[in-house]
Amino acid sequence: MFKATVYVTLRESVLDPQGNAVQESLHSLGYDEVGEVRIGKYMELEINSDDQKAAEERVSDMCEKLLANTVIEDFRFDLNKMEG
Amino acid sequence: MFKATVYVTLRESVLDPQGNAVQESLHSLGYDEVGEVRIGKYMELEINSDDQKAAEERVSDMCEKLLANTVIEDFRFDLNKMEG
Amino acid sequence: MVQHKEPTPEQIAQQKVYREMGLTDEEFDKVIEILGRKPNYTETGIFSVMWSEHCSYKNSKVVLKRFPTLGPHVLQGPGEGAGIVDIGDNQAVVFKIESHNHPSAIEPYQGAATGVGGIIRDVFSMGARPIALLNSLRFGELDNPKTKYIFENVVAGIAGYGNCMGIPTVGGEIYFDASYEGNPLVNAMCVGLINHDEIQKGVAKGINNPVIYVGAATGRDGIHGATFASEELSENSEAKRPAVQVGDPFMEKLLLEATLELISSGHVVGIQDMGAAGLTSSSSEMASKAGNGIELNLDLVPQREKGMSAYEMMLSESQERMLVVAKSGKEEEVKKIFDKWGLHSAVIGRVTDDNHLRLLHKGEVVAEIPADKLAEDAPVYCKTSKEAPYYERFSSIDAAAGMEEPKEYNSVLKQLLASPTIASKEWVYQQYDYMVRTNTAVIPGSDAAVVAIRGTRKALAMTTDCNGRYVYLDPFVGGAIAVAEAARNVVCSGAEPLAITDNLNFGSPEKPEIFWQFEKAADGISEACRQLNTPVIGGNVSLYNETKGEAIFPTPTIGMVGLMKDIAHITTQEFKNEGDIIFLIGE
Amino acid sequence: MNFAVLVFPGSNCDVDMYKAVLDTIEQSVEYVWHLETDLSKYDAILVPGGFSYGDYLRPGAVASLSPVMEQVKIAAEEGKLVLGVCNGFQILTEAGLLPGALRRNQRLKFHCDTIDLTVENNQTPFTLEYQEGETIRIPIAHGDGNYYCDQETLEQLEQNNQIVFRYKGTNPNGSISEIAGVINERGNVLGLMPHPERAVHKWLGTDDGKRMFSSILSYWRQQHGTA
Ligand SMILES: Nc1ncnc2c1ncn2[C@@H]1O[C@H](COP(=O)(O)OP(=O)(O)O)[C@@H](O)[C@H]1O
Repeated sequence: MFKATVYVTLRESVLDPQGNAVQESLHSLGYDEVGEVRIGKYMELEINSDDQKAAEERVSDMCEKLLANTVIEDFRFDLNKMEG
Repeated sequence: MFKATVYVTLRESVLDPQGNAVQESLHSLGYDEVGEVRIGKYMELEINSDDQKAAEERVSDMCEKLLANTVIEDFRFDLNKMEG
Repeated sequence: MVQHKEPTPEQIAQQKVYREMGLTDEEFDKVIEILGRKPNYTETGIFSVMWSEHCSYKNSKVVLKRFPTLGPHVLQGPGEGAGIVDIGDNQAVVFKIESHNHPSAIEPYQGAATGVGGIIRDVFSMGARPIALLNSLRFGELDNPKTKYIFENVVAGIAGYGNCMGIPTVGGEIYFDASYEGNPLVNAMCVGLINHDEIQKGVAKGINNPVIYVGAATGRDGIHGATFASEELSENSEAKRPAVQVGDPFMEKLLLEATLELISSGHVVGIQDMGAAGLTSSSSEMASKAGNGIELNLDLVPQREKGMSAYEMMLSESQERMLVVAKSGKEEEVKKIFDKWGLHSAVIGRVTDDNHLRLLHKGEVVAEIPADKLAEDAPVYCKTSKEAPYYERFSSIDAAAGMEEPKEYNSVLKQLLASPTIASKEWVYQQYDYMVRTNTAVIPGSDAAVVAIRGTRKALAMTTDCNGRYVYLDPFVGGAIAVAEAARNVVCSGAEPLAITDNLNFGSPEKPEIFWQFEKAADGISEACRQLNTPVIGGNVSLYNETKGEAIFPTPTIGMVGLMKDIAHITTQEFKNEGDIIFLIGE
Repeated sequence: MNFAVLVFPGSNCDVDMYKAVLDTIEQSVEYVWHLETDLSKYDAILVPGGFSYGDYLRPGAVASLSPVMEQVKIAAEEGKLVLGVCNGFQILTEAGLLPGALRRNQRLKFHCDTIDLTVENNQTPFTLEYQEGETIRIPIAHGDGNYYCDQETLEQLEQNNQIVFRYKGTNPNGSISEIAGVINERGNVLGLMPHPERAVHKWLGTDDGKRMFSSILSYWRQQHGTA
């Protein structure tokens, strides 16, 4: 059993309207030290598998196919063995 | 200059309809090994500050005030020095 | 960041760099003739976008000329952001339809969303308050998972943008057919209301008036992909790939409110949306229409990314931006309005008297082009037209031959009703906020939507229609049928048709049979419009809709608006009471 | 009676709320920009629907920190009436003026429809002209209307009769206990996802929302002895 932690972020040059709105709001609250804000997704998946190598490949596939929209997003992930 | 990486996740007791939907789609794509899926937010903030301790407190404040809704969400964050 | 080197004018000419940007050898020669010298990289890029089919209508102009565009109520025909028709009491209705087919094929959510955003800007840049949105969608068959993905995300994108803007999406149509597989159609229509004295135009009048950039900052979004393919690859290339445009409906909502506030302030001389080819088309068209020139200092353009070149800024298709020409001396007042709404605004140049579009960047003149030649002198082509062979073949087929009369009509009916094209579209329109602004008197699901005009007894009925299969089988008749269907929908709702906007979605005009479809369909539309007294007040052309060499069904979508004198005249399509008599009218 | 309709960047049902006040009870109503720091001249504050700040981060989150919301809190403490509809409800929960939170709809899609609601509590200033247990038809239009609160809070809400409206029939968004609208303990701050301001003319499909506005006016007149 593994836990996959997937990070999906907008590609660098892609506009992040949400990040901009949050940045401005933080400024208006007085957090002037805040520079660029980028907002992405964070996912945790339980993977029932014994084979780390194989699991990695499968998770990578899932990201390509569903979890990230590779036209505008990048992804990366970690895979960790779970106790239990 | 620091980079704050903020993770916001739904509290465990709160149902995650988005996570469920993703899990179902993954199953229908044949990824039967996927167990529970939880979806959260991942944010990167540039923090213009020299003082790690102070920056940490400020980011924690930002999370409490805006970045997470503690009625339904938990948060945690890392703060790393940036080059440049 | 590694700065990429632009080719010199000599290299552009010798290595035919312009071809990758879409200019032909003849077109490039014409550019040299206009300039009296070889164009530099930025200038070549500017000509290539302005002379693209999308901006210049070089392949379709000859056909569009045949449309009837005049009428006693027409206040603005084709040529501005949107057309305008008088509806009495000093009020007028503004509307236009536009396609975002190719962007939606690449990234369906954002493609559809930015399509909606673009057409809304076309309407409010005229000074009108947008009151309703419609759409017309085509997809492949739903049994393909990729098609399903595109379908779901296009719908979500339309909903996401329109709902956030607070403009009700009140109508539309959807067909599923294999011919659209890989090349979906996403046409969005916006309807607005305006008082006669508030009508704005995209003109740069008044020498020395300030040219003001408003809205979102410019990034490297949607810059013509072809030029990147040929660029020297560096480790930064990946990140610099032309980025898909991402819509920000929140920004656009602010831009809408700020723009309407600005217009009512009376400080504006001219205003135009930065749509396709952003700064390039807005500045050159505004200058050309006024017979003036424009000088822009690109250093002053609000920028989202670092190190942008003049070429990139001029070709960027970043969304939610507009170009305003204001009265000289009113710069501060204009800025105040945009500040209030939290939007960028920057004086980036002046109107000049020398008819040139002149661009300065980092202290140098980086482009100097006669504005009228750029905007008006695009080449015009009359492609070869040839009747499609299938047309003859089909006309000689006896359609009824060999068809068996079904024994049991119930199951046939059920089968028909279950087909996605005919089935209820509730799943789709429940995702649209069709009620916001509380004027929607007839919601989606009837013939035409009806939107009440507050403060009057009047209402507007609106619809989009086209049956591509009919147009394929007989382009002339099919084109006419599309107009007639729209008119029937408007009339059945209790309104009188006023005018139409059209979105001509076809395959490649380089193919004589496709051009024949295009021409004939336009003739059919024209004929129907003449008969019904509904002039064409604007529209859009989308060509090259093909996958693997196969064209879509020719799909000239008609958007029609009708006027209802009294909202009490509303009729909806459901059977009302038991015992009511049912008539069948027509042949 | 003086009504304020708050306007945040991205509000879009502000106009509808404004029109509804005029069309149903013909009282004085003004738009109030989110930077305003004085609400003293208003008797009731309406927080309209829309997409304040684009719904970015979480619906209502950014708006709940606007300067005007400080004033709304003060007004609420003074016992003035505060009504939040749709995004307005989200703003009020984010601001802590109402318990709970609104999550993405169960089916993850924006949902626009006209649905049945049960009036659970007609003893509030906002509902006194409805019958208890009455079914009314009111439009909904939201993507994040899935009400959540923890078990303890839910029990409190039940005990204090703070659940004012419930969805009848199918639950459109997955809200716990079919909750469509809740009121604060004191009974002067109401939030609901459905849009009463869209239900004020028969030609709009239903006018069942009218009585919310007339209830507010009746209540105010009772309080001020002008009835
Ligand atoms: N199929 C058409 N029928 C009528 N008018 C058209 C058609 N296609 C384009 N036009 C008109 O040509 C002008 C330029 O169109 P377009 O470049 O799409 O404008 P914009 O840049 O504002 O989107 C517009 O006024 C438009 O209404």
